Amino acid sequence: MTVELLPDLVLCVLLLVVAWSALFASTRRDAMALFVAFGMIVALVWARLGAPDLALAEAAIGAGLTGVLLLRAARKLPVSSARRFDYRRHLGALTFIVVAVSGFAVSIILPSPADITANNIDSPVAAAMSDSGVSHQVTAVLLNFRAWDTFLELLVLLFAITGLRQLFPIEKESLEPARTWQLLVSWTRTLVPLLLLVGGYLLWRGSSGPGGAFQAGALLAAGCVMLRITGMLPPLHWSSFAVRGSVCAGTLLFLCTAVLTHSLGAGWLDYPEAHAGTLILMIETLATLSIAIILTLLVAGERKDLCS
Amino acid sequence: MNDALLSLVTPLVAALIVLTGPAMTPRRASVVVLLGSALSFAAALLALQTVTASGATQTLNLGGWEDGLAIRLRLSPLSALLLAFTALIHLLAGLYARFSRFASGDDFWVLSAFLHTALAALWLSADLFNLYITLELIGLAAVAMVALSGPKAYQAAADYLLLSLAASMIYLLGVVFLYSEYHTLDVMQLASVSADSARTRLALALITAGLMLKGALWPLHLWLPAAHAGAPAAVSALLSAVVVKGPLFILWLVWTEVAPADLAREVGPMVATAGMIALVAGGWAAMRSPYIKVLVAYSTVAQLGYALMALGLLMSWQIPQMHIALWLFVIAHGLAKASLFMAAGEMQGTLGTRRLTGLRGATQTVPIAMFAFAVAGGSLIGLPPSGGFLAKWVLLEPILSQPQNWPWAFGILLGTLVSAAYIFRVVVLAFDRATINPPDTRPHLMGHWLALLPALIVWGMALLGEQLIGLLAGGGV
Amino acid sequence: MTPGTLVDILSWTLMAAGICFYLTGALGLLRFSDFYCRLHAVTKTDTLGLGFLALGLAIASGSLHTACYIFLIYLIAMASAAVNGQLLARYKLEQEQSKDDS
Amino acid sequence: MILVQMMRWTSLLPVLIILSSLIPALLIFATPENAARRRTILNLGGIVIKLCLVLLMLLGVSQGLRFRFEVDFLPGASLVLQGDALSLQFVTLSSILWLATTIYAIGYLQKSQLKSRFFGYFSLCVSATVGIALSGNLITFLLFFELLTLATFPLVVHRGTDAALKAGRLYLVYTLSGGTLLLMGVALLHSITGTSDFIPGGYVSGAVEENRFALMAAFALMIVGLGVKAALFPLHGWLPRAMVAPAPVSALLHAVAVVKAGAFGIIRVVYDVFGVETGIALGLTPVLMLAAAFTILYGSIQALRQTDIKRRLAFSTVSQVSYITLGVAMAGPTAAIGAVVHLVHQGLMKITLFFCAGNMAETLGIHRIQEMDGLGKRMPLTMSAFTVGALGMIGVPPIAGFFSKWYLGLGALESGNDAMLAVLIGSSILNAMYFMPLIYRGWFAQPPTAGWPEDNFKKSRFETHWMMLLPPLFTALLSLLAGIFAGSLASPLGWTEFIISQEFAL
Amino acid sequence: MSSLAANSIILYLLVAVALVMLGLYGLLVLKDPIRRLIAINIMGSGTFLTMIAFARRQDPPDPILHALVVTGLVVAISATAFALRLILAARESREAAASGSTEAEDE
Repeated sequence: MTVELLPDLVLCVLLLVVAWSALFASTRRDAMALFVAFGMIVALVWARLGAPDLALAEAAIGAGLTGVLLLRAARKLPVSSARRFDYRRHLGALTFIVVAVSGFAVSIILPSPADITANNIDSPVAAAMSDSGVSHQVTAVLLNFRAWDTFLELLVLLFAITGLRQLFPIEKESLEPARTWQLLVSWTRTLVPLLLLVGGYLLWRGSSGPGGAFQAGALLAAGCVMLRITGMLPPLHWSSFAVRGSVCAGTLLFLCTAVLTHSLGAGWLDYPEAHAGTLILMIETLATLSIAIILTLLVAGERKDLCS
Repeated sequence: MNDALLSLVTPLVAALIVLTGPAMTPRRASVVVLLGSALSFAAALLALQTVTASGATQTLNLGGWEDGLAIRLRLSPLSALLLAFTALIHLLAGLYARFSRFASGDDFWVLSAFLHTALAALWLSADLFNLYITLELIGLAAVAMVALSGPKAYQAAADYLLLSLAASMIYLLGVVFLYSEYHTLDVMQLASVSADSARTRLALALITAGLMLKGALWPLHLWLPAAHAGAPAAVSALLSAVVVKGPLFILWLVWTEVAPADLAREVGPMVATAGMIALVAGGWAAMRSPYIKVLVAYSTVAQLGYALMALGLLMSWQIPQMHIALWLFVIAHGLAKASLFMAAGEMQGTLGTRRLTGLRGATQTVPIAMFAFAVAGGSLIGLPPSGGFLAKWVLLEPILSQPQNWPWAFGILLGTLVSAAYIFRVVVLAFDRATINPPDTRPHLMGHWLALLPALIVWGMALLGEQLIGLLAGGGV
Repeated sequence: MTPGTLVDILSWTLMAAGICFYLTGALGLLRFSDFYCRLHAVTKTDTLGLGFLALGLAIASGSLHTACYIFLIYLIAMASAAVNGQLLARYKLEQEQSKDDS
Repeated sequence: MILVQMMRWTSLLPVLIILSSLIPALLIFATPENAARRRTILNLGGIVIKLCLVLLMLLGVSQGLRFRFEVDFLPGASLVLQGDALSLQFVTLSSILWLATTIYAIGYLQKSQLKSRFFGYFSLCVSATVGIALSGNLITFLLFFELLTLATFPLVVHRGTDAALKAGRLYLVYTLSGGTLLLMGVALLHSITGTSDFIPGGYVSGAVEENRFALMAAFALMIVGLGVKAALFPLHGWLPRAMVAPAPVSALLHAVAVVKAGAFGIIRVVYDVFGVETGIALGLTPVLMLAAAFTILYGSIQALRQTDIKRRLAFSTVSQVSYITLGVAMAGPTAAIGAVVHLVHQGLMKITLFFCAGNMAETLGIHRIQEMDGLGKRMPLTMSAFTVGALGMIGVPPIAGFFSKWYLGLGALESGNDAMLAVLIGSSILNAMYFMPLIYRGWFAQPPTAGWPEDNFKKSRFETHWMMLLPPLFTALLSLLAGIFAGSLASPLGWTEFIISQEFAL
Repeated sequence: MSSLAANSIILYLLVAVALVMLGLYGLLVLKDPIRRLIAINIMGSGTFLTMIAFARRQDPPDPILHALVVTGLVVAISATAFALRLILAARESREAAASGSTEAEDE
């Protein structure tokens, strides 16, 4: 029994230790670095728990882009002095967690561990897969059964970027121009095509296997961020229609399909059987484009991108 | 149902037009967004009319899939009324922002249209995870709007966003525990299947904690004054009038439909007591705050106490009057608070001071804004014939019918006195003729009159009190 | 000694070697005082460790298809480790030079 | 439903009476400060229209017509305006006195600023008072009761000095908490018996058996809520301090509108909501009687101790208004006549006294009683009006005050509580003790050798501005006529007998 | 990859709850906004871990929960990015306001 549980145990201990130190690290930069490591371990745990889509997404979004965000923030922040080891805080945290987890275990798990892990009802998704237009269940749920969630999802990204535009009120002298090393430029030149290739593959693969709009978008965003940082990509001026158009492309298309399916088809977001697959692919492509641009602006957007 | 979705989509289309439109100056953006709000208001009224005529709540499975799978939208008389209410508040706040000098930055229009869409999505949704995303949308839009008023509000906006994210995570955890037991996220299916088990209790506790933190309900309200006071006038009007009511709607939805009845009856008194304490604590804090907009923000916390008490009593007694009282409060408070914040913003801008002492002699320097403040304050206190009085009357009726419930009536009495205290604290200062604080700039009358408009509407609510009560009597299901 | 157990023994030994190299790398990271030594320790040993690990896994997987996958992954990992090492060292050097002359 | 009623003039009239002072109020708010002529026209026009409408209604009621207007407001409780005999008496009283006070106020505020704001709130307050008089059920009464508080507050703090603001805050604390208690009482009663119109004899008798305790609680809440405005003993604190307001404000508000609204409310609650029998059955009226009696004595004793004229008049109002509560609480027909007629007489006499006090303060700067020596020589007309008012308050015939005290005494004997007769006599003696010195100083003492503190209006033909002199004389004459022609039907006493005959169905 | 043994799902559930509680504690105790943001992200990972652990109770794992986690992830990244930029802007405006004073150490 324990041998079979060993890998999970190792991962869990690793997860908790890294999370703990990410929170209570001595300096702020250590905390950020450890949090990126935490993101990687979470991706591993999810892969272990049989969720390849999520492992991909977590690695690309959670560890990748959040890592870039944090490290760019670290560059702007002054080096904070190391905090003395505060055993009181650690003790408090330990008791808080032990009490909560044991309470949860006693009240929820112990009385009936069986029905916690019972898998009596198989999800209705399998039955409705036949006329969903795609063969991979997660993508079917995301883009067909719960398409309204994904539409609001794209809105969340749109809200975030509109919100970000408020944070550059005053014309400040921009950071000193990042002098780029030739090594970095050549490395970007090799890596970005690869990212584009993998992103495209993930997008196409989404309909039949793990992958999809969000993971592909994240990878493309990573590529754009590298280009943007090394200065090879000119600033994405918000005033140009291309940038604004692509930012709203995903939402606009989703909205049009919703309205069209209502007026012409059977009902809101009720895709016609024959074209469900192609419609989903179209929506996914434009969604990937929007996600890539928005994530790039979120991570590497400066005043000259967003406000000029 | 189509009108309701039209009322949801119109502001979104307006926002997208403003975002992608060529050479979109703030003036042109305001016209597009105001048109969007007006259209959305008309569509909401149409939806209200159809749903009350047919009498039954309409549901729509998005995408045509069967119940367990698809996200289900629901249009009940209550949600139609809330749609109309949100559109009206956005119209009023938009008009005010359009003509007043102190309203907001230029991106106000896109964000207010987005906020309107998110709220409409929340009122219509009957799926717990979908409600999580709409909560997140509202949180992001609200934070972005608080940040509109420049760098001095960033700290408050950051705290607001952090707490709102934490609250959403706690809410999501609760939803997941419910899903793990009943395998459905749809509110109506949950209503028929939910039982009183340990996991359901934990889930409901988590959901309630998350929503109370997000909706600034009493014990978890500390982030609200800084955020609402820091925001520009039109934004704080929107925040206090409508945004804070989203989590309250979900709390009501969860405790009256998803939770089993006897569990709700057990928790009811606690919620009502929290409401009563909120009434007094919020009022006491408002009385002691030296800043105008912080006073108005704390009065939001206090007035939410009324709504919380109505919800608590609805849960423990399961009678329709409490349902009517709860939603009358929400609407009356929304309109009154919108006018109060706009008037406070105008006075603060014209007299050039954030402190209360700067209001001396306001009846001479900024008469119309002060009149708007007093009239809106009158509805908050619940003076007849205002909307606040209507709601308080409907709340008092069932409480006073049995002597053993009279302590709640005492709570309401205390709440009324406390709210009278902090409203008239401002009004009395305004009548001071000895040391008048001269205005910095010439008062901009258009802004003052627009600040007065919602207050007059809330006082006119008494005329259509019967229809409102008849509409809400359907029990909201 | 059936071929199966031979493959197992071989892959396990290779993986064990890989893990040893990782351990030495980690030890180097902790023990060395200077930035450049620690950087040196980490990049060198991790790449080598990864190589052994990849080889062991490729043999254990038994199918050529996955072996090629693993080899491709190894290539990219090696390239990125080398570039990162270079960039970190160069950045550190420039920081020290700017500190000396300022 | 509303439109149908608009057709019939009998239901339109009550609304018109209220609008006749509401619309001028809004127009006056809008008139600029210097348009004095337009403001005066609006004021006087409003009064004349209102008086004609009231006259029309008086004729209608005496011929037995019913005036009723209804618009639905709350579930089970609609806003009702109706003109029955009792409400008409109060409406006529407040309209006539509003005429006198407006003329007085125009003269009084000649040189001060913010006149538009003052007269706007002034007519708003009168429309609230008329609304209280015409209200047909408890909900409408509560509505106008709260509006009266909001309309009178700006008048109390009109001067805007710190003292005025302090008095205003105190006024608000008392009246708003009173209003909330009244709201609780009305809501409690509504939950027990539902809201029906005011019916002579009350509509609560049916529910006495099972929720006896709740009815007593409702009665107590309502009486305390109304008691604040009727200045019953523990709740009277705001009245003396509100004297800091300008003279016309203290004249109309604290002699007629606010205080009388409280007393009128008590009359409505005891007679038309609970009814006399239920009042006795629940054992409530004796408690009220004791409170009223104590307030009468307390008010008179406090008045004795005051040195400032207006504060002495304020405390005398506190005790005089409790005469009305006393009469109502004694639950006999004659006592009721005494109470209701005292409502009118006290209004006429007290307003005369306030006008004269205002004249003295404005013309000669006299505020304290010692400064009144030899006033008769300098301002004979004002002093004679003051004397008529003071003697009337003491109860000297033929001035109106005597009749109400006479009926109250008779009622006390008739309903068997002789102690109340002793209280009435005691308070009359106290009245004499605190009014006689003023009259003596005015007529018989020597004017101050160093001259009066101020001496303006020297150039005007009369002793002071004619618009400040005419109203006190007019009201003094009225109180005399009300006394002399007490027997005829046209007088307040005659009309009260008509009311009480309906009330007690004799 | 058959459905994991029951008690490994329980193990992951316990760890997930521990992560949520750790994040909540961090949010309550820490004062530095960036660390509080990290705490919230840890809480988010904990919640998503519960979802995936519950999804793992059946074979193949429940796709609805996986879709929810994907949606949750994107919400988390956009909110975190906006929160981080907001915190940095707040810090800059505070420093601009208190320009010249030593960098207030708000650990």
